[in-house]
This record gives sequence, C-alpha cells and structure tokens, in this order.
Amino acid sequence: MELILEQILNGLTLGGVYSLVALGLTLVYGIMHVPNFAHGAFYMVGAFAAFFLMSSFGLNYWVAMAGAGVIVAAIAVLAERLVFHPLRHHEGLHHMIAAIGILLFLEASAQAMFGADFRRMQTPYAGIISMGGVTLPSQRLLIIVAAFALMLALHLFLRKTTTGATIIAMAQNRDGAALVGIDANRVAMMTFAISGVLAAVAATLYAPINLVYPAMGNLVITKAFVIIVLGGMGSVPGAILGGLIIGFAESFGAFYISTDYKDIIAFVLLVVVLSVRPQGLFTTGAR
Amino acid sequence: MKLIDGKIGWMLLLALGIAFPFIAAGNDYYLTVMATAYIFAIATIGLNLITGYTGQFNLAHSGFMAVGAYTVGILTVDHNVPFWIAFALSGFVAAGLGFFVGLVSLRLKGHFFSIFTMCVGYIMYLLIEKWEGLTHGTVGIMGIPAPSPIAGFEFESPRAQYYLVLFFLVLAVFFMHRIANSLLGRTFMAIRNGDDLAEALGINLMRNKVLAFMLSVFYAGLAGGLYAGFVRFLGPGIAGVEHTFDMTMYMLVGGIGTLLGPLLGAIGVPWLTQYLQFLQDYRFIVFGPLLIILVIFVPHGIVGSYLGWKARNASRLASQNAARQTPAAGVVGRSQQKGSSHA
Amino acid sequence: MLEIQNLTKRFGGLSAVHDISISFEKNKINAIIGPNGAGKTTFFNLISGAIPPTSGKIVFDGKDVTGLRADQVAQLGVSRTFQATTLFERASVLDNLIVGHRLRTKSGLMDVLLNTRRLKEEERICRVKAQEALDFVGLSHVSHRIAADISQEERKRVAFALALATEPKMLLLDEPAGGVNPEETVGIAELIQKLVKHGMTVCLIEHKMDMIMNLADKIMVLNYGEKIAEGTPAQIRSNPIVIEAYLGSENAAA
Amino acid sequence: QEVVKIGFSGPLSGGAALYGKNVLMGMEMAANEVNAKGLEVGGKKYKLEIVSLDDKYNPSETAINVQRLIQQHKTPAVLVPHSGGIFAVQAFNEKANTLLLAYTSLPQVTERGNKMSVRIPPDFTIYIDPFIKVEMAKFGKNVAIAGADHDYAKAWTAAFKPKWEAAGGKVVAENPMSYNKATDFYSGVSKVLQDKPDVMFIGGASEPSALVAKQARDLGFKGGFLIMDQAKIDEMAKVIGGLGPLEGSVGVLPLAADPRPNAKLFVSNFKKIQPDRDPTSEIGLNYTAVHATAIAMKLAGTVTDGVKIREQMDKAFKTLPAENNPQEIEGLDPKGGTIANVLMGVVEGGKIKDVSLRTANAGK
Amino acid sequence: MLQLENVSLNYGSFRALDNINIHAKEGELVVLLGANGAGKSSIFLTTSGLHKAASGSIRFGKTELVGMKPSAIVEHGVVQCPEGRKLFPAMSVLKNLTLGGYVHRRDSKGIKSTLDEVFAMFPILHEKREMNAGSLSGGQQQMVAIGRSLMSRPKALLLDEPSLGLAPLVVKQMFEAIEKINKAGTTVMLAEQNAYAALRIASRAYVIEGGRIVMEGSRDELLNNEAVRKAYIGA
Ligand SMILES: Nc1ncnc2c1ncn2[C@@H]1O[C@H](COP(=O)(O)OP(=O)(O)OP(=O)(O)O)[C@@H](O)[C@H]1O
Ligand SMILES: Nc1ncnc2c1ncn2[C@@H]1O[C@H](COP(=O)(O)OP(=O)(O)OP(=O)(O)O)[C@@H](O)[C@H]1O
Ligand SMILES: [Mg+2]
Ligand SMILES: [Mg+2]
Repeated sequence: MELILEQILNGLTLGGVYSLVALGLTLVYGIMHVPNFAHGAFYMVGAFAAFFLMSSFGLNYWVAMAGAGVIVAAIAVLAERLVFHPLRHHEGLHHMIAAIGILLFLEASAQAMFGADFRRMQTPYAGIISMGGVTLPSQRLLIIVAAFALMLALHLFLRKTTTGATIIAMAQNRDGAALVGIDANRVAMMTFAISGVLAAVAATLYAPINLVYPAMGNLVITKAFVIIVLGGMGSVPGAILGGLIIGFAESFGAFYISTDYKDIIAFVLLVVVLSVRPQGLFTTGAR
Repeated sequence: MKLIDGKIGWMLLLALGIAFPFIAAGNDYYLTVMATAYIFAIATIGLNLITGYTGQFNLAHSGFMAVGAYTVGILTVDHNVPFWIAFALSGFVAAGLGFFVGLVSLRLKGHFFSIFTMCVGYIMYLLIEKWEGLTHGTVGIMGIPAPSPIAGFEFESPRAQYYLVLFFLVLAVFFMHRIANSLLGRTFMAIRNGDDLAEALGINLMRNKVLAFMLSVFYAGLAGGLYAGFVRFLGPGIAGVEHTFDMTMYMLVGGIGTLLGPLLGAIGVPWLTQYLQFLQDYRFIVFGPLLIILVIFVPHGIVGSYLGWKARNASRLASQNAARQTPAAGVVGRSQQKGSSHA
Repeated sequence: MLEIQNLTKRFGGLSAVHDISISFEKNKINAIIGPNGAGKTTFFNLISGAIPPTSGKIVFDGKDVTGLRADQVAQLGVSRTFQATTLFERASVLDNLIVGHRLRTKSGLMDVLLNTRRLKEEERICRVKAQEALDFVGLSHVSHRIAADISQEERKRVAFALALATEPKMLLLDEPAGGVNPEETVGIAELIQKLVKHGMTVCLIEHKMDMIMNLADKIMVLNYGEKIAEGTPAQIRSNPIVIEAYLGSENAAA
Repeated sequence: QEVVKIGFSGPLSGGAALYGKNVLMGMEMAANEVNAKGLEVGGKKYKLEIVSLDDKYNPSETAINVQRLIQQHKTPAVLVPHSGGIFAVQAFNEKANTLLLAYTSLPQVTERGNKMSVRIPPDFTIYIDPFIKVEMAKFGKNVAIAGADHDYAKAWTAAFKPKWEAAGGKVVAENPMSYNKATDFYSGVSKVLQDKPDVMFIGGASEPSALVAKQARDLGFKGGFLIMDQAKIDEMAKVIGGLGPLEGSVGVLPLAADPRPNAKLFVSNFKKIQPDRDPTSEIGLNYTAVHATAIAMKLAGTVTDGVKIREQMDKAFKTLPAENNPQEIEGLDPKGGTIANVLMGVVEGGKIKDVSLRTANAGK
Repeated sequence: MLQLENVSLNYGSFRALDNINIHAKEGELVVLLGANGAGKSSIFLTTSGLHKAASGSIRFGKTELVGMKPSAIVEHGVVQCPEGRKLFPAMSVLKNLTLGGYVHRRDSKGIKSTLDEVFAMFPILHEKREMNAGSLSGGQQQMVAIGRSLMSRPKALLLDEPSLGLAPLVVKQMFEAIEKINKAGTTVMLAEQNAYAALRIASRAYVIEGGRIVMEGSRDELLNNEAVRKAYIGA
C-alpha cells in the first residue's frame, strides 16, 4: 500500500514537471504552429540561471526562480523576434530546423560559459516527510503543489481573461486576430514569454533533485512532445493530462515492469494511442 | 549555371566524383569525409522522397538507417553471412519494417506525423539499445567485415571504399531521378500539394504514401548497410534522431523537393562542419545561428532558390510575351473583346 | 445514373443530411440549391466518398458505392470540384492536369525503375489528356503559369479541366461560379452546357439563381439537411415552400 | 624546432563533454610538462602538441577525425576515450601504422588482437573480488544491482554477478537504470529496495551515481554501496554533501585520496594549475599515457614510425619517472593492456580508507 | 474622411496596386467594383495594415494609417470584414463576436448592447452562439464575420465581398443590413461582385482594373454606364 502511494506521489511529481514543460510547448505550438525543439534548451537555461542566481548571488530559492523566469522569458521573446517572427510565413520544416539552430546555440553557449560539468542545486527544503511508512522528500511535495498551482493559474488566465482569449484567438487565426484589433506581435511575444517562464519554473523546481548540465533538456523535451501529441497539440488541458499520464506510466512502469524499459513506456503509449485515436486523446474534430 | 541543369551537369558532377581521389591525392581523410558524406547523401535522397516530394516529414529516418546497418552487422558478425548478401538484405529489411510503420503512421498528417515518427525513431533507438540478445545493446557490434572483394576488387582501402560508395550513390541518384520525373513522382507530389484534391482525383493516398515511405526507408536501409561496412562498428547512436535532423538540414540547405539539393547539402554541410572544427567549443555557437540565417534568408535552399529564380524569369518572359499580344484592356475594350453573348 | 436512397449524415447531434432519396439522370444538368448550411456540400462529400454516410445507400451506374473511399469513387467515374477552389498551388497548370489522368494509368514502381514502354506511353497519354482538357475549357494559353498565380475565373476553369482529366462520367461542381463576376459567369455556364453536350452528367451547387434557372434540367432544394422540393426550374420557382425557405419573393416566378 | 602531435578524438560537446574534457586536460598537462623539460628524439628537439577534435561520441565521426589527424597532422598516436570510436578506428589504424591509445576498460579492445592498440586503464575485473569481499563482510550477502545500463556498466555487471554468487552471495534484485538519460531514479531505487538488499551495486558517471545513492538513503537504505569504478567516491561526495551518505561503501580510491608519493606529487602539481578542483582518475591515467608515449618516442628514436613507438610502449611505462605515473602503472601485458597496482577506497567513519587490491586479493 | 492617395502595393515583383486614389466621405457608402484579381482585396488589406504599401498615404481623418500596426488601425475605428472570413474556428460564435469587441474590452455594457444588435440582425447566430464557428456552413460563417466586425463599432467599415457564398435570400438581408449600418452613420467601403445590389445602396463607386482606378462616379452614373452594365451587372 505504502509502495503504491509512493509511486502515486512520484507520478504526480514527474507529471507536474512534464506538464509544465509541455504546456509551454503546446502554447507556442498553438500560436505559431512551431514545434519548438529549442524548448528543452529554455528549460536548461532556466536551471542554470536559477543555479547561478543562488550560488553566485546568494539569492533565495524563490527569488532565484523568479529571476530565472525573467531571464528565460527574455531569451524566449528574443527567439520569437529574431527567429520565429521572420519565419512566420514558412512551413513547419523551416521552424523545426531553426529551432534546432537555437537549441545548438544555447547548448553550446551554456557549455562555453559554464563548462560541461554536472552541477547540483541546493534546495531549502531538503527534509523528508514520513507519513505512516510513506517517505517523501519535501522537495517532491513542493514540486507537486507548485506545478499544479501554476497550471491552475494558467488555465484561469487563458479561459477567464480577455488577454488569455487573445492568445487563443491568435492561435486560431493570426490575421483574424489582427483585424479585431489584437496586436499580433505582442501576443506572440507574450506567449513565448509565458512558455519561457513555465520552462524556467519547471527546471528550478526539478533541479534540486536532479543535476544541472548543458544537455539536461534533451530527454525532457522529447517527452514533452509525446505529451502534447497525446493530449492534442495546442490543447492546454491535454498537456496537463498528458503530462500526468506519462508521469504515472513511468512511475508505475519503472516500479512494476522494469526501469530499463521505463523510457520506452512513454513512446509506446503514444504509438498505441495514436494508432487507435489519430487525433490524440483530447482533441475533437478532424484535422 | 545552365550546365548544372541537364545531363551535362550531372555528367560533370559524376566526373568530379570519379576524379576526386586524384584531386585529393590519396589523402585518406578527404576520402573518408567524402565517402561518409556520400553514405548520408544516399539516406538524405531517400528522406527527400517522403519529406520533400511527398510532403510527409519523417523523423524516424535514422532509425531505418540503423535497421539497415544492424541487418548487415548482425548477419555478418553473428551469423557469418557474407557481406554482400547481408547488404542486399539491408534495404529490404528496412523497407519491410517501413511497410508496417508507414501503415500506422501515415494516417496522421503534418506535425502529428512528424512527432509520431520521432517517437517511432526513439523506440527503435531504445530497442536497439535494450535488446541485447539481438543487437549487443550498448556494447555495440564490432568487427564487421569490410565488403568482400568482387571480381578481384578489394574494398579495404579508403580509395576502393570511396568508389564503392560513389557507385551506390550514382545508382541512388539515377533511380531517384527516374522516380521523381515519372507519373509516380507526380503522384507523390500531388499528395504533397493537396491530399484532399489528390484523393478526389482518384489517387489512393494510403497506398502511394506507404510506397513512398517504403522507398524512402529502402534508401535509408541501404545507406545503413554501407555505413556498417565502412565504419565497421555499430552502436545504438546511429539511430539517434539527431542524424535525422542532420539529414533534414542537408535537405533544406541544398533545396528540399529537388533532386540535386539534398545531394549538394549532404556533401557541403559536412565539409563546412569539418572546416568549423577549428572553432572547437564555439563551433555550434557559430553553426546554430548560421543555420537560422540560412533558413530565414535562403528558405528554398541553394538549388531551390536557383530553380525559383529561373521559374520566375521564365514566367516574366511569358507574361511579357502575353502582354505584347493583348494590349492592356480597359473596361470597354475588355467586354467588347470577349464579346459577351449574354442577353 | 445516380440513385440515392435514404442518405443520412450526422455530425454529433446535427443531421447535416437527413434521409434524402433522389435519382439523377444521365446526361442532364442537376442542380442542388438551398440556404447556407443546408447540407449541400456535405451531400457532395458523401457521394464522392470524402466522408462516409451514417446510413443510406448510394448507387452509381448500377454499382453500390456506399462507403467507398474518394479515390475508389473517382476511379468509377465521379469527379468533383471543391467549394473553395483547390488546385495544386505550387505546380504549373499543365502539371496539375497531368496528375489528373493518373488514375487511368497502370504504371507502377517497376515500370518506373525499368522505364518501360508502358510508362512512356502512359506519360504521353496523360500529357495529351491534360492538353485536351485545357483546350476544352479554353485555357491553353495559361498552361505554363503557376496555379497560384492565375485569376479566380481561370482557377474555376482549371478545376473543371482537372476534373475532366480523370475522364469522369459524372461531374460534381460545388459553386463553380462562386466569386466570379456576371460576365464570366456566363462563360462558365456555357462551359457546363458544353460538358453535357459531350456526354457528361453534371451535378452542381450554386447560389446564382439566374444561372441555375437557365441551366438546370432538374433542381433539388435542401433545407436543414432535408429535401424540401425537387423538380424542373419552373416547378421550383413557383414552389411556395422554396420561396419561403430560400428564394425570397424577388426571385420567384413573376 | 619541429612539432610532433598526438591526436585526440572524443566528445567535447553534448552530454559526455565533461568526460572528454577531463581526458583532454590530462593529456595537455602531460604535453606541457614534456615541453618544459624538452623533448629530444634521435638528436632532434621537438615540441609536443595535442590536437583535439570533437566527435560527439559518434563512431563514424571518430573515424573521420582520426583520418584527419593522421593525414593533416601526421599524428603517430591518437587517443580515443570511448569504445565505439576505438572499434571504428581499429578498422584502419594497423594499416596506417598509427598507435591507438584506447581509454576504456573494456577488455575486448585489446583482446581482439589489434597490434597497434594500447589500453590505458587496467582491466576492471581486478576490482571485483576485493570489492565483494569488503562489502559482503561488512553488510551481508544480499546484493541489489542498480548500476547504469551503458556498455561499460553492462560488462561490469556481467562480470560481477557470477563472482558475487560464487562468493556465496545472492542477487536479490536486478534493475539497471539509464544513468545518463534518466530524469529520475525514485522509482527504480524504490523498486530494488523492496527486496531488502544489504548491498547495492551502483555506478555510472559520478554525478548520477551520487543521486542514486542519495535516493536510496532518502528511501531508508542502511546498507553499503559497491561502486563501479567509473564513479569516483570524491566526486560523488561533492554532489550529495559529503561522505556521510556513502558510509561503508567501496569503490576505486580517488586519486586525491591516494596516500602514495607518486599520486601526492601529481595532485599537488595539478593543484598548481587548477587550484579549485581535484584531479580525476581519467585525468591521471591519460596524463600518464601521454608521458609514456613521449618516452616511447625517445626509446624508438622516431616521432613518425608508429610501429616502433608501439614496440617501446611497455618499456616506456616501465621507465616512467615516478612523478609522471601517479597510478603506478607497471607495464603492458602481451595484448597491450596496462598492469598496475591499484588501490581501492573504503568509506569508514566519514573518511576514505585506502586498501591495496593486491593485498586484498592476496589475503584471499 | 478615409482617403487613399497614390497608394501602391507590390507582391514581390508583381505590382498589385498602382497609384490608387480613392476616398470615402463621412457617412458615405462607397462601392469598389472590379473583376477577380483587380485588386479590391489588396486595397482593403493595405488599408488595414496587413500588407505594407510600397508608397502613398492612407489617411483616416487626420491620422496617417500607413506604417501603423493592424491593431492600432482597428483602434482608430477602421475595421475590415475580410474576404475568407478569418474567423476563430475552434471558438464559439459568441466568443468570436465578443473578441470582435476587443478594442472596447473595458466597456462590457457597450459590448453587450452591440452584441444584441448583431443577434437581432442575424438571428441564426443567436441560435448557434455556443457552436464552434468552424463547424458552421459557409454562409453562416460569413454572418459571423460581419457580426464580428460590427462588434468593434467601426467608424469606417471595409466589407470585402460580404455576399460571397450566401443564398439569395440572405444576400438581400445582408444588403439591407449594410444599408442600415451605413444609415446609422458608419462610413462603408464595399467591394462586391454583386454589382447591381451593391450599387443600389451606394453613394459613389470606383471601378478597378489591373490595380488601377479606371472609372469613378456617382451611383447613377455608373448604373447607367453601358460598359459597366455589361461587365459587372450583366443585364
Ligand atoms: N465536419 C463537420 N462537423 C460538424 N458539423 C459540420 C461539419 N461539416 C458540416 N457541418 C454542418 O453541417 C451543416 C451543413 O453544412 P454544408 O457545408 O453541407 O452546407 P452547405 O449547404 O454547403 O452551405 P453553404 O451554401 O453555405 O456552403 C452545417 O450546419 C454545418 O455546420
Ligand atoms: N499574397 C499575394 N501574393 C502574391 N500575389 C497576390 C497575393 N494576393 C493577391 N495577389 C494577386 O494580386 C492581384 C490582386 O488581388 P486581389 O485579391 O486584391 O483581387 P480582388 O480584386 O480582391 O479579387 P477577388 O475578386 O478574386 O477577390 C491578383 O492578381 C492576385 O493574384
Ligand atoms: Mg457548401
Ligand atoms: Mg478579393
């Protein structure tokens, strides 16, 4: 029983982080129709930013997280302005390659600046919570709470505010949005900024129980892609649910099947789901 | 420039290819870079069939290349099958697997297909890594024999290997030229340009897409087989998605959906990265932005841009001719000319 | 020629096409009219196999074609144009048309790899058919232009030619004169008459009443997915239900 | 003054970049020392240069790089630090008469009979028995295998398992994990702990190994860790905040904790260049390899003939000055693998205690 | 009030508009006639800022619109109902309309009352208000597009072929609606193929061919012009 509970909590932890990363990806996809392969690099930059804000400037964990959010948002906005904006009339392939260009650049820059070393971020919440045989490091609990709070906030922002609606409108028809007076550029930049913040927060939350190094974003981003396809590209609830599904599948799969095949689980799941339901789990209508 | 278009252009390229070892004056490094580039060029030409001509961006391509490579590796090392037999199988094994993967994945469109195939590619990678009984897992397959001699020709020296790879590249280009310029190629391009319309015109989407996919991965498998005989060691890394990204980049740089473009890209880009090696750590700091600039400012690639320029020129000429024949029509002139018979 | 029995298509709760039965005769111009959203395009999609029906039966030329895929239906000789005129935008007009005849050819991969006689012959035929279709619609002079560059009316004509290149027995035309000015509309109407003269059966959707009334042999009126009337132009023009639902008093028979 | 170059092709970007850079650092340190002293071969003075090329861990790029090193830089010797690349180079290095300095403990590298290869690290199997003895005595007979799943770790596991069982132990759980790819070890570790092991076999790169150990302690594991030689105890300690969590573990002795004079000298020399870090064993071993190669050149009296240089390698290792041989390599076996007197480290009372493998083995 | 002076537009090397001079005075309803591809949509897209004029000036009152962002142009009251509708297909009809009032987003009462007006004009939209705009038929979507443009309470409304794809009955209602909007004080510029219906409610009209203005006149002048009748009215 405790073991199952532990796996559930672990699934929530993983799912929370995955969802945050996937959310940023899905938002940008929705607006720009860009599968942003550089998103994993944003995640990595977020972790490094928070790490150095804490270790070099002695900032508090939460302040460092906010700082990382600002830094990555700025980089994301810059990427939008300099790369994706000029490419907005081109096809998907060009975006992908350009995104890979950004990824190579950020990864190499991080390595040139900080070296290839693995680094470890300290958390202020190093304790372990033990309840009736269930052990859970407090950082993991923190991840769960913070990730889901952030998701809720994002959901409310998109659904209930007009500014949120402009993002969705832009996602559906760029020219149409411009013609009702929505400033397309501002929305695009805002979306990228949000996606950057989400990546940075996810990275800062996850880093204390993981390592910080230039290539850290690669696997996370592949899984995030699985998640958004699973959930339906551009769908916010889909990204959250998809993240949880993958989180749980990995947590339980690793425990009950084999850790060796843990990473395959996500991908096999996707292949199976799409074979049965080509439009993803949560999209309706045809494509 | 005119030369590059027709038969003469291709002959010139072939002559260059044959002369290269003499130009390189036996420098094995140049030969190795070139032969590796040719191997990837064969795979890239294949990728261009499904992605450039048929419009389905396949991200599992390097997975299929790995399938071809492992076919050769496993058969020669573990089962003592002669190299050429294993090599002949490599393309067919890849195509056979491609049939099933295509059947499932080609029901999806656009980015969904891409990401789905990315996952398929990743599964292939992980399977190669984990299925130790078959693939030797992460340890990899070592001691793959070099292509065995044919009619007295040995393929041990870099120069002989170079010519061997060149031979297959020429074959690959020749058949791709046939495919692309035939009714079949037109069918594929029709699917790329508008699949609803193509279907309404009686084109069986699934059958044609699967065929294009299989042909495309056949090329990948064959390239993989050559790779195995050339590098003589295989690890799961060959299936990594970054190889597909590389090939896509070659395609884009050269010109996607053209015959010559992917070839030029696959040869040119590796030389560029070789040249950039001196930058060491800063290589990708330069290369990343370079790629972005290229994609933004030369979106159709080198060959694509040239062809576009030529087409625009031609249509300008055509419309100039047309304008000379029919002087600018005013409201009156126009309706009178057409002589509407409407009551 | 075309027999429709109790054809129904539901999207979720909405019956876009509801229990329609009708038959269209050979070598005639059949028109479908009705308010926006009546289900006209959906009706075409069903016949052409683009979407499968929820229930009902479609018999073409004596064969049951219900549930066949679009390409199979096209093989049998039903060709269509789309409401928003779709062409292969990036290809030249002639290249657009050459593919149009592909479904009548048999060359496969082996022919291509071996460059067989059959392939060469079929390629020649495709080219000839394309040129013929283009001549038929009177557009030989634009054959080398890129499809994306030609005018709206020319696009409509190329779409016709594309449908013709498949050598159909029956043509489904979705708003062939939509977005075309009155003068050119006349030209398109003439083209449709010419098609029928050459043995084709035509089925068209149109909102331009003058055109329909002059052209059609038979008109079916749809409203909310249901057939509310069927008959000759004269009958339709004076049908009070149709006037109420669609035409308005102005277009009614004087 | 003429220049003689030794080549390097390894990962300098991507996930394994740190590893590649460490290897390169050791090589460059040696080259600088050689040049400071002056390299004289056959009466001529030479400057020794290390030429490095990035191959991203990709064997086909290794092959290209090494061809380039041979053709353009005329390197008589090249060093490659990963097995895939090594195998790719072995396809042609004998023909090219190029000495291949292979940095991998995989025995196949030398066992397949390549005449121009030298394996730099000692065969890893020498660690297994002493490690087992220590841990089994301290904690018990039940081991859970939770090592990494890459080529080297797999080979380790395969060699380790039968020996543990032969020593009367039991493998209660076997769950290798993807150390360099996994994002989280929670599930994997909790899975093996379920079977109540006394000892956990762990190891891959140091940093993720540390995370695995920490995860195990967080989940209440009280036993000992048997740490595969790729992971270094001192580096692990840095990640998890001291040696505390590693109490009772056994692994290779970190170079910085080696009490022997050679090692001490090397560490202090290294600290003069890099004051804020400790040298790793890959730095030390590749440092030694370059020194040995330089000596072999002198002995062979040529800087171009790889075959002659290879012939002198065994002698070169044997005549290495002590300060250039921190890990005390004693020579080459007939196939080209190094022989060394290696120490292991046992964490006891918050300190790393050194034990010679030979004495441990001898006491058997 | 809305004035285009010497406006030119290029698509690559193709000159789509060549020194266009047109204007609409306050409260006028000006019709643009022209064959397909004449450049009507191009004029509108340039005015709305979606395409960048190569030269010339577009003034609304005293404000120069060239170089302004599309969103700013809408804020100034120049609003377009585009050809091809450009709706938000996966949003409900209601949300589409509400977003139409984006520039007045702080005036929720105003939005509500405009919304009621739009529903009164197109009752079917009220019926379908919870449906996704993309699942509506072509004609219904056109109504949403017009409704959406009205939501921003434009001072000058640019309507690009509003009757495209509409049933005759609806076309008639549409023109009545446009006339009503115009009578209520909105300046309207209307591009139409349906020349007769358009001219009947127009104040003045321009005829465009090949990117140039070839004729200009009052409603009656054009209605009585033989060439125009022949080319665009067909009777
Ligand atoms: N894929 C779909 N999903 C849901 N509803 C649909 C779909 N396609 C069409 N509909 C609905 O079916 C009805 C009929 O649509 P259809 O496009 O057939 O109308 P139409 O008669 O062609 O109209 P128009 O003259 O405006 O083109 C409409 O109410 C539309 O909303
Ligand atoms: N984005 C574009 N790129 C290139 N050419 C274009 C583009 N948009 C329009 N054109 C061309 O510019 C010319 C004018 O087009 P425009 O759409 O303004 O005409 P229109 O009068 O609105 O025609 P229609 O009645 O068909 O809507 C046409 O020849 C058209 O092909
Ligand atoms: Mg319709
Ligand atoms: Mg227009």
